[in-house]
Amino acid sequence: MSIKVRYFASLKESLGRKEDVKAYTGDISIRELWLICVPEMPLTDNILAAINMEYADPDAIVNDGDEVAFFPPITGGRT
Amino acid sequence: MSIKVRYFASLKESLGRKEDVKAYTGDISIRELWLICVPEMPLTDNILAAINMEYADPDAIVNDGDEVAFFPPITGGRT
Amino acid sequence: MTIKIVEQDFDPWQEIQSYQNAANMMAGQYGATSVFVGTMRDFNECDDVKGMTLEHYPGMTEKQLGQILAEAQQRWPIIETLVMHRVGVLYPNEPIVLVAVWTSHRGDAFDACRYIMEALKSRAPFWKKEMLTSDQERWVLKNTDGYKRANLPAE
Amino acid sequence: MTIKIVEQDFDPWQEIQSYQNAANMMAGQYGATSVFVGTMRDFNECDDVKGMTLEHYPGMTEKQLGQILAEAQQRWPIIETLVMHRVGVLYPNEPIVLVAVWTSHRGDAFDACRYIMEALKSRAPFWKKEMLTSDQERWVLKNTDGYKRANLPAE
Repeated sequence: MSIKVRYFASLKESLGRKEDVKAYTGDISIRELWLICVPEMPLTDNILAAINMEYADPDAIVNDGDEVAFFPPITGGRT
Repeated sequence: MSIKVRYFASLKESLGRKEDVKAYTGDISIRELWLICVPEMPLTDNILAAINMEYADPDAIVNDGDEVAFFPPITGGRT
Repeated sequence: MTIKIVEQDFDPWQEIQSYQNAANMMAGQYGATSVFVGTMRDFNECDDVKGMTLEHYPGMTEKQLGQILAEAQQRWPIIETLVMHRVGVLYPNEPIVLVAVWTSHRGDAFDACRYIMEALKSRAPFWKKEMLTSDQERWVLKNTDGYKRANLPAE
Repeated sequence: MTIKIVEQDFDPWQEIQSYQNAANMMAGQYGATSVFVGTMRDFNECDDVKGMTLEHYPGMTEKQLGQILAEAQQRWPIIETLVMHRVGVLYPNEPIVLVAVWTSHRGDAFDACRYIMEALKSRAPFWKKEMLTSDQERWVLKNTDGYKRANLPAE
């Protein structure tokens, strides 16, 4: 199967794409998935991650069929 | 001149009147004014006083022309 | 900064809408609005309440509320404030009090709105008399502390 | 308990009015309503802002907001909650976010409304991009702490 990786906001703009789909080749961490998808950029503290729409640590494990998202700090609400 | 004394809410109902007007015969305290106006009832902590629409202690001095008010604890707003 | 003592039922949301659309609001300047509305419930202290009379001390009410709003404006950078309070005969589900505060930042709006509401309850001369469904009448004896969590069925 | 993500400008006061008039509100049961509305200002960090694009993560937004409201309902005796948040292109003076909480007692309403608002800002996946009057665009980098008093002109 596969893992869907989504990018949002300024990260999406920097990368020039909104998603990647990676073939599942065994459990990997968020950090490892980032390395595969975005090798040109380090995974800094300024990039948040979610697995299946729940916030996840870089060490969290991604399973087959999961939706992973990477995005910058959120800025909703007002003032 | 004179001092106007006003009563509100349950106190007004207990007394059966909404105001008294007393001839001014020199400075007196709120406590003394109460004694003159409502000799039948003690001035308990449950009765608040105001002079010219500002909260006042029982020892505050009432001057000629002042409007004094006595009333029970306030219950405005909601919940 | 506006204080209204009203004798008729009012729609708090419409009042805020009108007030906000008024010219003095400086469109584009405020970023945060905090509102509190207190509404009459149909029960209190376990008895059914079918109506309420709100008495006040005309003149002193406005004076005390004016002082409260002036204090709030000194403590927080407030752009606008609207305070409304009903008097007269009220029925369940009718609004009793409205406090609305417009500021630039949300912390100030929340803090100032709550401050005004608590100060109103402790200093503005209003008195409530409840009419029960049994047709008995009774004066409400005291207010609660709005910073403590309410665990009692009492007001 | 309702969460709405909306792409068009909305009138927060009319939304509250409609929601409150809806049957599920249990007229006569609630005594306190606390509301926060965040509105777009026409300046931020000293630059003039003429518009803003709000991006979000559809699905995760609703999931996170749902969890926040569930937490609030566990902590406070909440009767009803309405949360609305704009996405898409916004202009100054348009509302961005609305949080409304109906409870029996005012302390609960204030506390729950503020909790939801702060949790929303720290957990709901929204991102703002400002369009300046100079036609430059920039992403807003981070949110402020709503419990601290704001002394800076920055957001």
